Amino acid sequence: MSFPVLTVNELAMKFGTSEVFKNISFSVARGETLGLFGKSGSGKTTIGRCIVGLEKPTGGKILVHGEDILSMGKKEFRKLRPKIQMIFQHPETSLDPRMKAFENLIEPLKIHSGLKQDSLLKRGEELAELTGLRPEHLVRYPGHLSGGEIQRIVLARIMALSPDFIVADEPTSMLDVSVQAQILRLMQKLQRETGVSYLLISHNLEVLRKVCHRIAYLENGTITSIENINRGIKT
Amino acid sequence: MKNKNSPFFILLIILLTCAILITSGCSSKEENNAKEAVSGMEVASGSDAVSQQEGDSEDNTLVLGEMWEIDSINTINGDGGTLICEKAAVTETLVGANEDFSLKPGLASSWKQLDENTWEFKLRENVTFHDGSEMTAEEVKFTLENVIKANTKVASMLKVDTIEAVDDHTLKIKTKEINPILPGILHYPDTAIISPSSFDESEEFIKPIGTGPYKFESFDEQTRILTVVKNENWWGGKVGLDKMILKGIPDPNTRAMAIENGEVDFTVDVPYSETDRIDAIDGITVEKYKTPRVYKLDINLKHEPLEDIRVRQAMSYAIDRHAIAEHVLYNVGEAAAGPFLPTMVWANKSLSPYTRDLEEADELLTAAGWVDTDGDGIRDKDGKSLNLNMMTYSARPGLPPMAEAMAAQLKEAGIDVEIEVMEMGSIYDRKEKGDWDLYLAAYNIAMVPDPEYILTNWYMTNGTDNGPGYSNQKVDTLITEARKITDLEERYKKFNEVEAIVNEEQPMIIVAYYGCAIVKKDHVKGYVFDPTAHDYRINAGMYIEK
Amino acid sequence: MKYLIKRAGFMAFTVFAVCALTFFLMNVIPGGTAELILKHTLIGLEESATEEQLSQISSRYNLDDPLYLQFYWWVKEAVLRGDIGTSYIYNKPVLYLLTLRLPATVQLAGASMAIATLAGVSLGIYSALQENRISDHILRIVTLFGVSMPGFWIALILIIIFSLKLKLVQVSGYGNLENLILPAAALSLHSVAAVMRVTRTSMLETLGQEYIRFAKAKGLPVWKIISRHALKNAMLPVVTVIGFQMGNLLGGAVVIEKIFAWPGIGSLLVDSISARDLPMVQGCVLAIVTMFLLVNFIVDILYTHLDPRIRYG
Amino acid sequence: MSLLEIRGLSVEFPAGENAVKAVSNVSFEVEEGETFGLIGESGSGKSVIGLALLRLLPESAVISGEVIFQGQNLFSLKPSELRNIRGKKISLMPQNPAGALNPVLKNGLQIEEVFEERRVDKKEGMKRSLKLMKKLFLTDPEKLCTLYPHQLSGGMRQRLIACMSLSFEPELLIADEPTKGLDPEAKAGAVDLFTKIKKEYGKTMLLITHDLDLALEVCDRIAVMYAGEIVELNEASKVLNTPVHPYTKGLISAQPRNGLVPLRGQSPSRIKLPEGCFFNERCRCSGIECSKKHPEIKKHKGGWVRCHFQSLQ
Amino acid sequence: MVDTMDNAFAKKLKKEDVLITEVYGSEFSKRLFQRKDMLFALVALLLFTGLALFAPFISPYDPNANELRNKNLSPSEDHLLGTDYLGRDLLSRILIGARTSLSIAFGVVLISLITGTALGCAAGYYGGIVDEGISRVIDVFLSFPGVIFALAIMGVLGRGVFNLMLALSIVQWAKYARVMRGQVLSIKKQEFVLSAVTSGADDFYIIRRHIVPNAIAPLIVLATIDIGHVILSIATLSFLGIGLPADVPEWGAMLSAGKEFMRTAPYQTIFPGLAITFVVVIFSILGDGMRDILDPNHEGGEIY
Repeated sequence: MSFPVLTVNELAMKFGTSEVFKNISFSVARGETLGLFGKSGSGKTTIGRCIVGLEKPTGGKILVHGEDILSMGKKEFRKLRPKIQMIFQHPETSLDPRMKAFENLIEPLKIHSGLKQDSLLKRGEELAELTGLRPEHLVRYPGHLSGGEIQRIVLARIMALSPDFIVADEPTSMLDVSVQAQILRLMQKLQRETGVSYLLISHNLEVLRKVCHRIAYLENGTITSIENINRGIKT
Repeated sequence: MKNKNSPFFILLIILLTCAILITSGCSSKEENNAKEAVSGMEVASGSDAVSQQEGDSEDNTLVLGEMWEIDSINTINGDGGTLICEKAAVTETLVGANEDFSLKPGLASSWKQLDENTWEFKLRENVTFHDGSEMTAEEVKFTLENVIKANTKVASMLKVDTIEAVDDHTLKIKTKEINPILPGILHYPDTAIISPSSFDESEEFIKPIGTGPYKFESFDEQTRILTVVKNENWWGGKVGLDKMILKGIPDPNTRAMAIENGEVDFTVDVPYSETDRIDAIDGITVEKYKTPRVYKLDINLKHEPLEDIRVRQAMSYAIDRHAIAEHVLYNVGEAAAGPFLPTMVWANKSLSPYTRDLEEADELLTAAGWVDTDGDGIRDKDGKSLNLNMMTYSARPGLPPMAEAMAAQLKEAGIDVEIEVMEMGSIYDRKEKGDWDLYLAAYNIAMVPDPEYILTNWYMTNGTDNGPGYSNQKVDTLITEARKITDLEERYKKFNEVEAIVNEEQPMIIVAYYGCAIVKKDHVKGYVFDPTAHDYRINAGMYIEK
Repeated sequence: MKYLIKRAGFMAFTVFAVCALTFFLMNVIPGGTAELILKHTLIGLEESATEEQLSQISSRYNLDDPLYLQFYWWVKEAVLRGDIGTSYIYNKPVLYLLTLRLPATVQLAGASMAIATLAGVSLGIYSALQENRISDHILRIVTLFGVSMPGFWIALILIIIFSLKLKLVQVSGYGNLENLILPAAALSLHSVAAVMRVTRTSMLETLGQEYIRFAKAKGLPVWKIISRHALKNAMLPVVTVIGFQMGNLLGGAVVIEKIFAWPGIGSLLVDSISARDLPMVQGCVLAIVTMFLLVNFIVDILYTHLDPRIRYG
Repeated sequence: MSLLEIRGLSVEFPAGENAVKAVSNVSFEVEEGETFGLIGESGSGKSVIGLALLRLLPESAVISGEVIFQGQNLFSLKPSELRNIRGKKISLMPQNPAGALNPVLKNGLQIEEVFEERRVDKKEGMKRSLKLMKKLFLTDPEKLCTLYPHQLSGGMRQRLIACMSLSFEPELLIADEPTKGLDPEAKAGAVDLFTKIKKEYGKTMLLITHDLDLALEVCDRIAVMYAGEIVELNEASKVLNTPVHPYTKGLISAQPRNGLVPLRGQSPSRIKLPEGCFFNERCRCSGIECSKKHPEIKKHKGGWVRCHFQSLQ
Repeated sequence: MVDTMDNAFAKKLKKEDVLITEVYGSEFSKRLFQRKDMLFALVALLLFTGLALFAPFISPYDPNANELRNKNLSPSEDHLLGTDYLGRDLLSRILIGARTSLSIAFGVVLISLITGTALGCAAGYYGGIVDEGISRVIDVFLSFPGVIFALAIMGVLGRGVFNLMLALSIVQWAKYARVMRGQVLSIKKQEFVLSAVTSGADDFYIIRRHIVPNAIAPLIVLATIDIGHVILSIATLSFLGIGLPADVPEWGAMLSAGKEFMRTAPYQTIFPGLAITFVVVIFSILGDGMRDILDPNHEGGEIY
């Protein structure tokens, strides 16, 4: 196995006196999908948020390419941010409702690349194509898009940053079965094409078994076992 | 549990809260009454006052709509002196005044000046206080000494050194310096005589016990209703009313509506514009009088264009005093000439008000170099427009509209005036800084029935009310000379001369005499207007005849 | 309990801050305090004061001391002895004057609040149930114009109609219920409309909820659905609005008290401000803010009663 | 005769100048004692049917067609008659248990009120309910009654609602998306719950769900809905194991355990429905006919299918 | 940016899907035209603003020129709305007064909107001590009845248009700040903000691009309705004698000055009173309409 993209070491989180989780350790290799299974309220989402830096754990280490993001300075971390991205559970709030889909899509490009308008448009279209979006979707406001369409835009938007690692927090639990399949397949396709790694958080074991290389089981605030699904790691 | 889940439970709670609030209001009222009772005050409880109010169908009770809030009944510190003496007729002063402001005996039957600094007052005999005790020189001395202690204004005017009770009915007053107007000051309501029993043991003022035609009965501090009843044993003879209830109604509109609605029998100063309409109502009469107060416009002489006497005269010609008196004051007041009412004995009767003359104003302004060169309707000189500001305040309702009217009239003469209606504090501040041009105010001109006080304060260099900063050697000399003259004729002559000079020089423009509109029900009989009173005076002869 | 303590502490802080604000605000007002005290007490509004009189007043009320010291003393006296000063103008303890005036304002505001609540809530419910029918439209248009008219204008019109034309009530006065009717009606008008609108909206919103549908599916009759299921839920935002209306009522009371010569705190405050009677202003502000905070505190407690989902510590 | 017969039911919601066609021309029958499943993805119009039956849709909805329940057309009943049916003969188990319980009323009261209108003694009724609650895996039901809905877990709330809906042993129970908004554990519990309900009561049930597992587990017959109309109707095992309609096939193979094969595209706009088959654009085996002519529903192998090519399947 | 983007896609859209843009494109204006009351209010507002703007040209008389002999006249051919207590033409004064009233109201609302938004945003976004500090200030300002506060501030500042604006703004801003804070608190937790954070956007970018645009709608509604409230507050302050200088034609001051003549010359209060009422009504309707348009989830009108 190649050098892990992400390593989580003895991560712990406390709110006041109650422990949400502790002793969370795992690592994800390039091009790998690690499933994180747990019941609702088991702290899976919080782990995901800690990894992308939206919350600060109370203990442990998170290493991205071997660097501890928790001990980084604000500026340094901001540089690293594009590399670790997150897909959220609720599509209805995942895009800025006051910006058209396309603006949402190219926002990260605007922040990070000094691209001119023309090239922005071009790159945006490329990304839209990559995620199977049609122009009619791009000129609408998120309020007029379906959950599946929004998750596609979210994926396109994330891919704009060419991330190494994506935390997907129940990305399909709010979607219909047929759409769920679409999105999961799209994620797999993107993984094949770019070699991105996923941490797929879900309470649906069937889904995890279908798409993950390994599954970590979260119980009572700690990882009890990591199961290898016999799929081999594609690079 | 059932109950709590009921939706009407919410309404119940809300109502309950409101009810608690209301009852708490009531209960605290009771508490107050209890408190008042403890402190020994004879104050009617709220409900008593109400029943009195309802019971005013008693034939000979007058309900009076007073123009100020009734806050205090303390006569010696100046808070309630005017009210208790003039409007409630509970107390009386040593000296009285006639309609022409000459003095007449009051509680003192006569007085004379023994030497430059000594006065002797003979007191009226057989005058008793409402508590039954007789008024002697001791009580008078007690009153005056207390007033001097508590009331700096009166003290500074009286300039008293010592007071001595020579015998029961003779009082000797020594002043620190010569003070020819001393008897006049003793006409001032704040010097009204009260019995020492008005105070409690700890020398706190509790209630006014005077000698007047009406006795203090109660004052409800909460509803602020003052009730006085007939003094059967008044030295002056028969008293017309059995009872008088005084309610403070500070808003002129409300006063008008109250008398129209029959809630009060007598009130003053309804909005001037309403006087004619109310007079036309059956059963209500409006009488308009002049009172010793003038509307005057101070001019800041330190301000360059206003230094010029011609500009000031032009302004005076531009102002249409008669139109203002008729249309702004609705004839509650009159166009003014000098600072004194023509009816006053000492007034310079040869003066007459400036009449509007825009040509004269134009000539004077042109002569002074102010011409409208740029055609914007405002005169200018050396590239500067004739822009002035005019400060005034709204405590007296006639002032703001008068200012607006004058501004428009001055504009016709090519003078631009911006009006600023301000708080007293701000006006004071601006005057301190000298950052003003014109100041319209209403001034009392007979605080003391003598011209010296006003002329000194207004026109002498550094006089306390010399707002314009006027300084004229001749005026100063005349006033200083007149002060020492005890012969009234001679005194007044000097003062007339001063009036003539300032009328010519117009350091302040006297616009109009203040008026007073007495509004009363026709069944109120026997009312006599007293021009020497501050607002109005209730006389003992008033009665009700339905 | 913990919540209550926190809440009380916060209220104390707010009261303190408001007092401090008032104190320093009043002291930056141009014009000498001493001069104005003199004008309002001894020498008369239009006369000038002498230097001697000014310095006498200044030393009597410690006006020459630095502001922070003056404030410190005020706070110290207030906290230690419950003495919030003596009015310059009335020459009496502020607390005493407040106890004289407070009941009037409490009565006025309380009555107005009662009217606003009763009328507002019932009209709001009626309007919601008649949604988009003629009576609903009329009610909403009437209240819209009602809120859009300046309060004092309404008050004057009410006086003209009810006192002068119909001769139903007295123009001014204080003491009995009859006198309370017009001022309370005039004062509450804006609040009635506000409460009505919130009730209507909230009622409509509640009626669209799933549990109302379920109640219908249970076969409950309409009146029960409304009285049991809708009303209590719809009341939640209304209760908050009623609390806030207290602020409007207290503010509006200033004007209404002036017009009706109602001896309350509002008119006292206005007079005290222009007379620069600082201790009196402080006292009035203290009373008004405390009243406002207390009412909102009660509203909060009420809210927790109404909504079992909220439980404070 | 069947217990419930729906003939040509259409529901439209006006939206500006257009109308959203939520349900178009749906007909099916529910036999006495059977559990009938309506399945479909979100927005397929299945829940609207459930609400339309009991006339619980908002007033703006335009409904046509007939619903015959025990020989009565529910759409022509007077409100009072309808109330007698609601809750008593037909009861609705609403989706979203969190929203269906009034948050400010205690659970006990909400159960109690079911009896209020039925002239059943409350104590008697409560006893029955308590028994029922115990049967439906609720421990300590007495205590539950004194709590507020927010103090219960999702699964408990759902059981509580089930309990309310069943208290009267209605002829027909409509369960609207019973698993929506539940956490995974509670979802698993729902299968047990419904199996139990079915077993214990054996009454007729109309189960509206998007959960294929639940439908397979509980239902006798299933109708699959797509874009507001029924595309396939047959015995449950047949529909889910040997589907005929391409949409049903796609739906099943999109399940993770069946290979996670995505259906391409998405449901058509409901304002402007396509001329031909609604599923045409997404269909893997559409022909020329499919884009031109809207297919009628036809009998096929003991069930019904709405496809031009059903004979080819 | 958005326009070029739309244009770029418009070309492709023609082939693909014209219908959709037609349906979703002109949402705002469509909703606007669906509401007749809103249209009426807009037209009335335009009318009022137009009158205010062109007041100096269309008013028949100099609003400050008085002719004492013609005081307190009822409406006539010469003076369409009559004259006031100094014989000034009421129509001219109401027209010029519209400028004063409207511009003060706009000014106040703008100042408090900007201040409130900025402070509310800072409090909600940064939380912690910043929030604690700002929130306490907001609470203090809100626990003070507005009119009384304005009264005190006007006492400090003295009369004048600018001072009045300042005083009312000081009273108003806290309301906006509180609403803004609440909005920001809920928005900053939403996923699209979080994803902007994970994209590496800085605070200023997030506030500017995401927080403010999404939080501002209720504030705009509040501001619209508030314009009417401010006009009412001005009238109240004028009534208490501390509004504007007496000769500045302003509706509240006119109404207040005319109250003395309510019975002898009622038109002096009727016309300014109606002017105030109408403008307040207009802004209430507008605000309510805005609420519906900006927030389609909010069902039904609240006002009128």
